Amino acid sequence: MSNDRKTPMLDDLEKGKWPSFAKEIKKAAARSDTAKDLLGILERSYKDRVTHWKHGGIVGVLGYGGGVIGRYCDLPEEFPGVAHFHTVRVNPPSGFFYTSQALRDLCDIWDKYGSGLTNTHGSTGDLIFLGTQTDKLEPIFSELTAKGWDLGGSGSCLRTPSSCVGMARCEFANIDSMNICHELTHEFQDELHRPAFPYKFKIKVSACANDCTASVARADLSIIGTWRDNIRIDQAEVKNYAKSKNINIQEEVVDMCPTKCMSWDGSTLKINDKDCNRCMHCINLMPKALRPGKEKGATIMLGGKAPIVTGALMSWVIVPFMKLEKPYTELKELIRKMWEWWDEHGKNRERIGELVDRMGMRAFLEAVGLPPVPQMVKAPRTNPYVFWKAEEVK
Amino acid sequence: MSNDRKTPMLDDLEKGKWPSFAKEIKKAAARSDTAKDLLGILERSYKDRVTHWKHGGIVGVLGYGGGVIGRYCDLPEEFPGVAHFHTVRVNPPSGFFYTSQALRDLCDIWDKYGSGLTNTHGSTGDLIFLGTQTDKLEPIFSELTAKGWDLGGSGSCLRTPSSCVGMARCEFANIDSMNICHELTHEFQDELHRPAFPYKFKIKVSACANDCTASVARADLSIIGTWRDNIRIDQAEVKNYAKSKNINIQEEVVDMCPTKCMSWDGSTLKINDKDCNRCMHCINLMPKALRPGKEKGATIMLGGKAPIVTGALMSWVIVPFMKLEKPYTELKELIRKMWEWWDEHGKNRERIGELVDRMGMRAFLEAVGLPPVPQMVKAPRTNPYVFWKAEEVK
Amino acid sequence: MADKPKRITDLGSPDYNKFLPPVIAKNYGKWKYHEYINKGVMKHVSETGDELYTVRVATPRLCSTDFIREMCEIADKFSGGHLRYTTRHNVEFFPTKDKVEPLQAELKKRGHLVGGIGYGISNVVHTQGWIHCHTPATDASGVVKAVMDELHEYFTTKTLPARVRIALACCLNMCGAVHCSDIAILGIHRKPPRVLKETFANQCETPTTIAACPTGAISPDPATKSVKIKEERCMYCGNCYTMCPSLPLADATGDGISIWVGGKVSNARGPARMSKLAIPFLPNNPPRWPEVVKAVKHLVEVYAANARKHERMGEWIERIGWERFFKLTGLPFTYQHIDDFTFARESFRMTPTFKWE
Amino acid sequence: MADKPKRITDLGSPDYNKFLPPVIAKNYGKWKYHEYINKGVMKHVSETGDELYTVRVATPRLCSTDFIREMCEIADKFSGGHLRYTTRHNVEFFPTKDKVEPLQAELKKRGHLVGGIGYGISNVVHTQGWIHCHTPATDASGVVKAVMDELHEYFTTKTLPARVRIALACCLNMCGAVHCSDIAILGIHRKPPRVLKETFANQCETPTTIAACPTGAISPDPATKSVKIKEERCMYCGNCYTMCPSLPLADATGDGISIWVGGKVSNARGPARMSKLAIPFLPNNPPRWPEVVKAVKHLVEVYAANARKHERMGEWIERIGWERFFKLTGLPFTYQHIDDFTFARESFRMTPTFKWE
Ligand code: SRM
Ligand code: SRM
Ligand code: SRM
Ligand code: SRM
Ligand code: SF4
Ligand code: SF4
Ligand code: SF4
Ligand code: SF4
Ligand code: SF4
Ligand code: SF4
Ligand code: SF4
Ligand code: SF4
Repeated sequence: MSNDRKTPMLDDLEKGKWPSFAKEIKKAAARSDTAKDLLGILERSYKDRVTHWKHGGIVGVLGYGGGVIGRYCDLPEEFPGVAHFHTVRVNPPSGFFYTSQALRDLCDIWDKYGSGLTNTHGSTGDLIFLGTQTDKLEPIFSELTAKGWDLGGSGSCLRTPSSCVGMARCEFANIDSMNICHELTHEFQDELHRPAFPYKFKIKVSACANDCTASVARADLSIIGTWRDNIRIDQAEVKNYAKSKNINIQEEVVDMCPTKCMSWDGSTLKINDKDCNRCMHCINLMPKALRPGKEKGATIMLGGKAPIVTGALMSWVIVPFMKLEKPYTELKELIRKMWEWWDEHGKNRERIGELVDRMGMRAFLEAVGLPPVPQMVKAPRTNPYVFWKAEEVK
Repeated sequence: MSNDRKTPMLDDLEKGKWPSFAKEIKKAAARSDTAKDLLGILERSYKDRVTHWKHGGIVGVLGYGGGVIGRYCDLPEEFPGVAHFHTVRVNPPSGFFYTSQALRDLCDIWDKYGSGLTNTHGSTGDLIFLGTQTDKLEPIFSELTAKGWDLGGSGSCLRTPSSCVGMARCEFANIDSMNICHELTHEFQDELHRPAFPYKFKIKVSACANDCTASVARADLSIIGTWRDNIRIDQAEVKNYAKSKNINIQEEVVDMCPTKCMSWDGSTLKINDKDCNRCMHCINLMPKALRPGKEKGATIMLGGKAPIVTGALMSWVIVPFMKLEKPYTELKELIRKMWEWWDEHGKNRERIGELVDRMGMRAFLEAVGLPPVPQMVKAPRTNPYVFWKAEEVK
Repeated sequence: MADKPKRITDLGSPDYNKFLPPVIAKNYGKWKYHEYINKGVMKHVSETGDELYTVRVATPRLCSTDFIREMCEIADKFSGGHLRYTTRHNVEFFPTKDKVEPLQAELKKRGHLVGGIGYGISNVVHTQGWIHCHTPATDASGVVKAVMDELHEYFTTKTLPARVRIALACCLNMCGAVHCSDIAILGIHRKPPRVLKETFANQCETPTTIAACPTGAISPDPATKSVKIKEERCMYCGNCYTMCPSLPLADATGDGISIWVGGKVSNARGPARMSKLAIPFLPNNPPRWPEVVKAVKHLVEVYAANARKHERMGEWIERIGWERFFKLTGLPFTYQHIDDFTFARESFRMTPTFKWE
Repeated sequence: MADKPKRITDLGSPDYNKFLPPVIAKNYGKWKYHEYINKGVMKHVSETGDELYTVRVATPRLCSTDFIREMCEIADKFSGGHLRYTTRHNVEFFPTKDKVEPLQAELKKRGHLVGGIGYGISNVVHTQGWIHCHTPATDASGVVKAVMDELHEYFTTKTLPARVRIALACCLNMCGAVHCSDIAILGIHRKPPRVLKETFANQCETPTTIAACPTGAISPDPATKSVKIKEERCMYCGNCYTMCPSLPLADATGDGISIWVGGKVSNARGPARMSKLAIPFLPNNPPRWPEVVKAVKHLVEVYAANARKHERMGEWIERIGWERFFKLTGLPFTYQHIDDFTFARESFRMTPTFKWE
């Protein structure tokens, strides 16, 4: 308990079963004035019920346009420790796998130069060092790189891509999401560290339609693993599930299949794969008996984002099926082409999804050389305002 | 065959099983130069593949602002008979019931003053006298009124309301659609004959959700019959249907119920009316066994229209249930209130549905004194741009 | 002047009760159930036990007074002088039971089509076309005649999985529920309006003309006291021409017909819904529009071969998926099928779950 | 300067292979199926027959280096020094079978919560709030702590019909999938920005500020070299403040929390979908936000009592109808629930088919 700060409300939040962020700040406050003043200014916000942080200025490390979020408090005299309270974004390993050694390296650096507080991890997927001062940024950067770490993205750049655990542990994985994430991060380091886009661009890779990175909602480019052929059925294992008490195959699997393409006669499970849309439900419920097909690839989707300015978007199908094999050349080429078109036409702070919405799907598809296919729409247009190119109208 | 007109293409359209409009024009052409020149100018359009009609000027009868559509052809010298080719809209009886005497009266008037061609009926629901000249309008009007007929609406007015056959012949009818249509037509004759609205306003009355006047797509105000209580089941008749070969109750009725609120064990049909949304399907298939409930009324919906300018609309629920008993005072008051609001805020040629879309449902509901209810939405908003009135924010 | 008869106005619609057949007047609101006798005849039975027979006949909607007088003649002979029109322009007679057969025979003898009841194709709701309107991109009556000459058996004898409502509108004003039909035939322009500078000033007002454009393609052109049109923003809707005669856009080769499918107005089994684009363009080829007839017939046949009983076209397509609709019909999926107006994104597929075909 | 070590940049993410536990490195891409041992432990079995145990632990996401070092200590003792973080900020250890029990016991002894697997409530994805951001309308960590102190049993022991993903965002920027969550806690402002005329000129550019507004509520005010705001068009989204520090809108009484329900990201049983408004406003009442906690708990309990197995919240509500959701939860349906932004009409009910409640 920092002696000189009365924080009754934050103290109350140390109680209760759920792990306490208040306790975490106090642990750090024992060794960092920055953390101590964070405690103080946060208590003040709890009292005032408004934030005491001001707009972040432009801070960063040499040669990078991003990776650091500048932050200044509006009561620097009263809380000098958080006059500066910048955050440093560290690009994590794909799938967020660490060794204790690696984490200790990072902690050592951060205890040395910062508040000792982190976000593990940020919503985009960076490991965030929460709270340091401008002059510490260069030393932090050099010690990080010396240990093989680098900064993530911020500003109008490719942000830190993230992936689901995929083939490292999940039997549902149709693509090597961790490797794809790693490859793309390394292929586009320049676009990540030197912001040059109209606005931010986020990539998330989920190896099946369960979408464990929430990519359809939180990424401009959503890469979702899928398969072209049939679901692999182990009828013996299906029978085991039937015998086990804890699943009613008819009601919980067959009846909940969204395309009604399954049938079960008590001994054999049939799937009419032509009608299956690979929603993952039956496979989720009977992983021993059902597995995705073997002809694997990814559905590529574009445009997911938060509401500002024209309303939230969920990514749209632009490529129903793309084979993804190292080094993913076709995917990288597609990404470059879409960036080129977005650079050329995007207004300042206009996400790529908003640009497609403004200029129309046709303009995008023609620019990146993708054909219009029914999988791109829930249904064809109901609106009769149809454009024709002059040369199409003989 | 009018001798001086070569109409090979229209002649071809006299062949074939379907009743031929070309034959009809020729029948009229035998007695009317107007009809003869219509034949000629239509053949010209078939050759040129463009229309030969120009914008309609303002034509009408004394004291009415509508009821007549002015029409002039663009080749008056070549086809003098259709230099003027106005149409007169006659307001039909509710449900389009006629006696041969009544129709003969109308034919006599029309043979005397017009082309002898009619549309029985126009899409809004008028009986249309197709093709006369300006100087004939007054005589037509006086002979019509002498026989008890009146003009329908055109321009920015209440257009001719129309209704389904309803209680006259249909066992599904929950409201007296024909009487409601008749009452509203007579209540609002001034609004019908003297256009004073921002734009046109159409009313269609269907006595159940089968919507046999297509009101949800073609009327600003859609009045749809419904019921509050339970579907009446005659289990004996249900059994008869089961015994008859031509219906599979499980597959065609129970399995196709959109809310899955029916069950059938081979002898008794159960409906969980709490979950029924009165879609009419089961009643449609077993009219002897199932009948709408007894506590009848109407769902009032607003906004249906064609695409110009901001895209087609289908009417929205604004009153889930309104009891409709003669003389329908509550309905008339609601209509007056919405017109008042529309008059005050509507731009020129802005339909009421487009105004609600522009100003927001709240502005409309508050103006006409209707409460917000969940039945008005498919789902609450996903968009976070929520307005608050200053007084709501203490 | 005093002796001139006082001018009667505001009569409104005549009282329908005067026109009701006695059996209807007696059983108004008491009907209990109906049965289809065949595709052109149905029986309604009242709570009182009374029966009402209805025989339905197709009309071309554009009818001469001769046609109407013939209907009156038949009504006098078989229907007590009573008849009505349906909301899809068919005539209905109300013969007593004994007169049902003779009435059908008489109608057939005179070349009329008895039908339109139950699961088939009833009359095609349509509009004025080249017969009476100034903004059409195609004819109405001619296309309907050509299509129904091909499909009339679905009116008279052949049944389909469910009702197939076909409607036609000759321009985007869509006079009639074209935007909510199983199959919609829609006239379209494909060339921007030509600006007739010389007549613009006295025929049109610049502000209302500019305001008419849904995509803001029109801007003032003070030099010529008229307007100019940004062609890449014009989608030929014709609304500026509706407001301003000096912006004609009808064009013999540009104009034609688009086909839309899957709409419906009824709420049985699921809510009313709008028609969706199936075929962006077919040429105007009077007098028989062979391409249009072939396309509509093909759509009806693919539907008939694949839909389940009671499944309207839109319900069938939603079950099998639009991917499969384009596969089964062999129709190409083009840029035009993808919406690009205000709500385009609401129609985009925001899920990786779809069928390969 | 020559001896300064060459500056290393553009390293990107370290190679994940260095961090994989041996059993994972060996069975990478060969996993066959998984089984849940309990709500905090699961087993994956590979085609080779190898087994991988995973024990998951909750973290407050805002963690001191002390906390991380503790995790490292536990990893060394029970997980071969290996651990990973999940996409919802939980830690996962990979004990050998024999160490599964002792690891759980150790974690519990240290006061950590083992759970978050299967059908329950995992960690709450959340954002910076008053801890680090300049545009929040509420705190993030505090609300999450208060809510999960109430609902932690659904993380550790209690199961629900399906996964309930709860997320929080402290403003409409929605840093995290708040717009697609079973239950979303969203900070909202309710008062328009105040225009600080004196600092506007040097802090902000008028054109970008004006362009920031989704409803065009901002117009130039040359007189004061700043801008003016049409209050009736402002819906307090805060985007102008993001662009211009002289337009603050945070307000102690105006700000608060809205609750949204029924969104999901997965496509199982049906497509991903967005969260819909359930409760327009609850007050900011630190430190424990009792009204918010009560509301979220109530929603979870009504869902638990009514949904079928595997039905996510959105799927349950769509089955019973939003009418019944408001009835069952007792939540009032207000003007705020009805959309009034660009696509409002797409959310209106265009069918007379609905439930009375
Ligand atoms: C740190 C983080 C929240 C967290 O606590 O985890 C964050 C924090 C901020 N976000 Fe974010 N966003 C974070 C993930 C997201 C996500 C989710 C994701 O990336 O998976 C989204 C939704 C997806 C998207 O990008 O649309 C998100 C949508 C936004 C937006 C809205 C963008 C839009 O087009 O609507 C803004 C506003 C802006 O960019 O001006 C924003 C802006 C910001 C700013 C920079 C504040 C601002 O207005 O300048 C925040 C800095 C807070 C601070 O002081 O630390 N942040 N932001 C997340 C990044 C950490 C990381 O690098 O790992
Ligand atoms: C005669 C009729 C078509 C027919 O052959 O049956 C018709 C004919 C015309 N309609 Fe219509 N409409 C007719 C029913 C409809 C319907 C359907 C309905 O009423 O059930 C609609 C769709 C519903 C709606 O109103 O939105 C309809 C939507 C339009 C529109 C589009 C309005 C909009 O807001 O999008 C226009 C354009 C306009 O008003 O400027 C229009 C305009 C016209 C004009 C006046 C042409 C014009 O641009 O000025 C047409 C006159 C053609 C002529 O020379 O006779 N007509 N019009 C129908 C009226 C006959 C009657 O009184 O019974
Ligand atoms: C006579 C008419 C009403 C009128 O006032 O004129 C009428 C009369 C009947 N309709 Fe209708 N409908 C009539 C236009 C409509 C329309 C409007 C339209 O087409 O523009 C619709 C909406 C169409 C749509 O959904 O797009 C319509 C959708 C229905 C339905 C719902 C069908 C479905 O499954 O979706 C039924 C129920 C049924 O088919 O069993 C229905 C059932 C009936 C019944 C059986 C009701 C009854 O018990 O009397 C009537 C006779 C059978 C029949 O097959 O026509 N009627 N019916 C109209 C005849 C039009 C025609 O000549 O073909
Ligand atoms: C570890 C993690 C991936 C990662 O790379 O970190 C993960 C791992 C698994 N998920 Fe997930 N999911 C993870 C985030 C997600 C997310 C993303 C999110 O929540 O932001 C989603 C989308 C949530 C949504 O729909 O809003 C997600 C939706 C699913 C689903 C679909 C559930 C459904 O019925 O809709 C399954 C299938 C299942 O439940 O059987 C699933 C199944 C699984 C399985 C069983 C896959 C497997 O066989 O290994 C994994 C462990 C079980 C479990 O209960 O967590 N996982 N999963 C993430 C753990 C988060 C946490 O700590 O709780
Ligand atoms: S997205 Fe699919 S493959 Fe990836 S972790 Fe989740 S369930 Fe496994
Ligand atoms: S993956 Fe989904 S759609 Fe395919 S069979 Fe399984 S439950 Fe049905
Ligand atoms: S709308 Fe309903 S009540 Fe009216 S005629 Fe059609 S089926 Fe009968
Ligand atoms: S009316 Fe429709 S929703 Fe109600 S029970 Fe019959 S089929 Fe089901
Ligand atoms: S659809 Fe267009 S062209 Fe046809 S009658 Fe209506 S307004 Fe005229
Ligand atoms: S035709 Fe339609 S889109 Fe083209 S300029 Fe005229 S109003 Fe605008
Ligand atoms: S949601 Fe808003 S307030 Fe919260 S961290 Fe993101 S930008 Fe800042
Ligand atoms: S808070 Fe949002 S709506 Fe209000 S003025 Fe600023 S940008 Fe516009």
